[in-house]
Amino acid sequence: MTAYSFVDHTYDVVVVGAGGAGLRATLGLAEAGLTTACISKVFPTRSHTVAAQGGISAALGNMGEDDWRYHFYDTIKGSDWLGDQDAIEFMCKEAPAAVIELEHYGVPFSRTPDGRIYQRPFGGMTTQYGKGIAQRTCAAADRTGHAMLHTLYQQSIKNEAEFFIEYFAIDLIMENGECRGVVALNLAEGTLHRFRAHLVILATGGYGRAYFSCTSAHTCTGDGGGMALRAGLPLQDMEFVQFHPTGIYGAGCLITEGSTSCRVQ
Amino acid sequence: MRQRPLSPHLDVYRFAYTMATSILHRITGVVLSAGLLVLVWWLLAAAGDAEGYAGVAAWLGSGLLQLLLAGWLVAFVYHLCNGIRHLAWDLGYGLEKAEARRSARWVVIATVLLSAALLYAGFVLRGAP
Amino acid sequence: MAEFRLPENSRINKHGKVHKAPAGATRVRTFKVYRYDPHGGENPRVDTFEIDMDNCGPMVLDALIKIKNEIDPSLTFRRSCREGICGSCAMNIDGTNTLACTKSCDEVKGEVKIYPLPHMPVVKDLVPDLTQFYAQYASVKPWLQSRTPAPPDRERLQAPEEQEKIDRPSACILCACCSTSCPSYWWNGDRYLGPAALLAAYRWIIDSRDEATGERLDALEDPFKLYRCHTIMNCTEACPKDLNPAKAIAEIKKMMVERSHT
Amino acid sequence: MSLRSPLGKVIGRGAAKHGVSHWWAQRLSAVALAVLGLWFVLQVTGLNAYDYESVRTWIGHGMTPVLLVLLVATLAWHSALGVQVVLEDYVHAKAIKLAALVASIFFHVFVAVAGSYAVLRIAFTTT
Amino acid sequence: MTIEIREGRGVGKDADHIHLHLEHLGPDVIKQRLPGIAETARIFAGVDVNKEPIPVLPTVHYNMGGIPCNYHGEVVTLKNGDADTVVPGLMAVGEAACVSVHGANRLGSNSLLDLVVFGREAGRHAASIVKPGSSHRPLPKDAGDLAVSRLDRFRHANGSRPTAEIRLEMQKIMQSDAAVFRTGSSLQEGCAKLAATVDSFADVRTSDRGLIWNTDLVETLELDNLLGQSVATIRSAENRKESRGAHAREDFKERNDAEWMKHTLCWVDEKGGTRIDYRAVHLNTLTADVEPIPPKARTY
Repeated sequence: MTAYSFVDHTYDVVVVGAGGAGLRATLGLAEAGLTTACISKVFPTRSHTVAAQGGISAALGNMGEDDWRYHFYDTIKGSDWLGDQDAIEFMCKEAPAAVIELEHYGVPFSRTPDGRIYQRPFGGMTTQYGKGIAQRTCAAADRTGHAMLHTLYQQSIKNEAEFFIEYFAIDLIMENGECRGVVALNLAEGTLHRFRAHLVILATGGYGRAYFSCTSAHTCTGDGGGMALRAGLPLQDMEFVQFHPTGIYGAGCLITEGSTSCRVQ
Repeated sequence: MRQRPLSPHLDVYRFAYTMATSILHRITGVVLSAGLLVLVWWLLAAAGDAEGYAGVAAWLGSGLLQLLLAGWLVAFVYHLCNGIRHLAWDLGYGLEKAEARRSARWVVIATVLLSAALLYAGFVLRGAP
Repeated sequence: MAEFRLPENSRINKHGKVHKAPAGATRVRTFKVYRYDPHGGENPRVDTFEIDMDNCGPMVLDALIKIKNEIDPSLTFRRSCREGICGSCAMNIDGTNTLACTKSCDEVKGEVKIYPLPHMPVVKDLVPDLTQFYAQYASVKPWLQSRTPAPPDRERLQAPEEQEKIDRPSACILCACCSTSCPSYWWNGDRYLGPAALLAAYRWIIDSRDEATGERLDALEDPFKLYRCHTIMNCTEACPKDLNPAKAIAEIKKMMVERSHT
Repeated sequence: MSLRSPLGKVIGRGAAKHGVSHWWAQRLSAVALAVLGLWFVLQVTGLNAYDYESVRTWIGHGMTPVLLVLLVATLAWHSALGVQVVLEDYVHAKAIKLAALVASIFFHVFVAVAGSYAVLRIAFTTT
Repeated sequence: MTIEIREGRGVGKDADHIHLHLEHLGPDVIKQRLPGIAETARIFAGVDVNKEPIPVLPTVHYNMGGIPCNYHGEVVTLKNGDADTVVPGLMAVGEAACVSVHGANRLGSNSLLDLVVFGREAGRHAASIVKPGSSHRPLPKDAGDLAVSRLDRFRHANGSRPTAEIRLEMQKIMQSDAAVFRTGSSLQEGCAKLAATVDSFADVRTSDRGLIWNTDLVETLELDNLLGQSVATIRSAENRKESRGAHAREDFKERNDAEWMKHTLCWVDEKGGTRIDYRAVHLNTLTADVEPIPPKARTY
């Protein structure tokens, strides 16, 4: 083999990916006082979360009756009973606190006249177990993902999380079925880095680019899934891919009304 | 590691109206600062004796200096017009893209008209100082 | 002196490689692309690519991807969302800074000239080093600062009119088109914070939830950090999101005067 | 490549906590000059003759010397502020920059004093 | 739509998309009711909707599948018959993970929630199991060597097929054979075609030999990741003989809870070989705060 040498690092936790999930995890870890490295192949605010326009659901009840149990029901129904109900319960119950925390972090949510977070109806979101229409989706204009991602990045720098930006994670370091770290390539310098950690958190996003037409960013190449497969781990429920019927040929932008440019809902 | 090159800037950037008016504001400002010396020299000459003043006046009346004086006049008018635009900006007015482009044109038009009038008054009607 | 000319190692060799259009191409456009290979010892050059637009998407980014996929896989540029929201593909196209993914080739007359963002250290081809730009952003403490604890179980309240004030300024995508279009930033980028960082500072200064306005103004009151802005307006001209950093900076300067002179 | 942290470099030595006074002074002097400058240009271009006697008569007449002293002083002030910014923008070599800034201040003080002296001398020697 | 395209009634050079006609509506209706569509079509398709049709096709929007996790974000795998066995040292969150809150189909505006809730929980859980600054065992001597050999192989890959060509082939196969409406025959055909594409990846060619910002190399590494997931997707789809959520089989139009209310687990080896097993759906709730929702027939 040609002479490659590693630059070695040791952290309590390494997060791979700096989208909404990766940044939220990084932030929590930094706040908890763990030494944390967040590795990302793009600058954090360029992650695909930035393109999410619709909003974020949480049964806050700011715009009328709501309850996280209704949200729980809707999500299970939407999942066509393939969703794990314990996880769904957890998500829906935690949602209001998680969203309010985002507001406390500074997300510029749209507001109701009395100053609360504005919520709008969204397909599949109901009250009273399917009887009424819920206004459950919190939005920051039509760029909720952008607002969230930028805010999470801002909080991460506030908490002095350590970023390795424009580092491409190549593979997990596995030892007897246990994950010990990750190997990454520093794009700007062309150097190889070996991160040793107690925990590696994969937050690498989807793999929409497996298809010819997708709304995903060019960078949505499922790098975490690829690393997991090579580590001998299975992937779950891969047959379930959500499609939008009308994307523009070659561009992947959606034709949906109310849009002024490329819309993702 | 090898020193990274610097990407091209002045050579490749397209001059917009607003950028051109801004650079011109700076150039006219520096030109006017230099003109300050001539103004003071002229005043000092006038404060001295008639003979000395005649020398300075003759020099100011020479072709090159007349041209420079006309230039200073235009520079002053431009700096004044664009300066008023800047003061409006400082008060928070006219900073939208379209407004700034429009006001750039108005500054140029105003400069041409006002300079022409002053040049006519100062140079054509009465001749040189 | 500020260097108005490019340093020796940065002067461009205009005679780069020429890639001709395939035979039978009907709608040919010429793309002139800045190239720099960090491995060789050579100066940057400009390569010429002729593209058949009949087999190419409408945006400049589509053309770049086509070149990378079909002609020269070593062509290097950043790209991600391809819909103008992530800010990756900021570059200088046809003399102005913009996003390659939302700049239509039809908007450009004649040859399409593509350079990296101006007056930045080039890592490779169209990829500039933005480290300093990001540090400038971080230096304005772009996060909510308040001493009053947030209510434990609900959001901080904010009137819709107050939210409206931060709505546009918070839409910045950190593409760096504005800062790298600014001549003042070219000459004093090491000390002037630049329009993007100042817009971020403004976004928090006017956020009704933030309680650090005074400290924020204090931190900006500096002949270089803030006052290198001479209202050249290139930033506002360049912003691909139609934001107005020049106005934001003017507002900051107004607040400075209001608190000390009027 | 520098090993200094990028953020450290940007924060530098912190904020100088001034700049607003400079900015304010430049605007104040600009407003004054918009009036005084225009007055001066109209006066000069409107003079009937530029010979020794006519010029001295004009300078020494009525409020003219007061306005001229104000003009020269304000011009020097405004110019000093402007030239300072230009030097700061373009001159980066430490020693040259310092020398240029000092020279500019001396030059402008000289201009203000000399110009005012000339006007006052004329005003006090003509009747 | 997919059926139309698959059955050869598509348009374009590769007959791989269809036309959405709006011309019959007339300029007034379009201007009044569909200005956004008109603008999107003009900008991204170069089409004037008053005169021409918009070329459209089904477009991937979200991947419900991913790395199997429990609700703390810990990666789980099937080991000794237990499909909830935690993989030590590894967690996953976001779209990369499959905590399975979206199941067979995701509700709009639940994806951002997924990111935040499980990102937050992952941080919290990690903090509960890792002591700050606790000591590390040394890495195995050969740690990272496999990664480097893979990188080196792609960096010097000198085959006959450029990365972009293989990628496009994979994308077209997935688009035509693993899109919205699926049948056994299309999926089997897709599996076979994709296997050939995966084989041809051994013959990949890269052009950039440098290490600094080598996107040719990075795109090849990314393609490797995509290929594995494409195989997993189409194989899992072929395997699931029912229709559920976003997985719609023409040949098995009904949901079949008796047999298929279970998660697919799919392993893919380096050569594209697959192994499939299952993990039970958690029909229990976490606490007594809410009752589990028993399956109901699908209504639209």
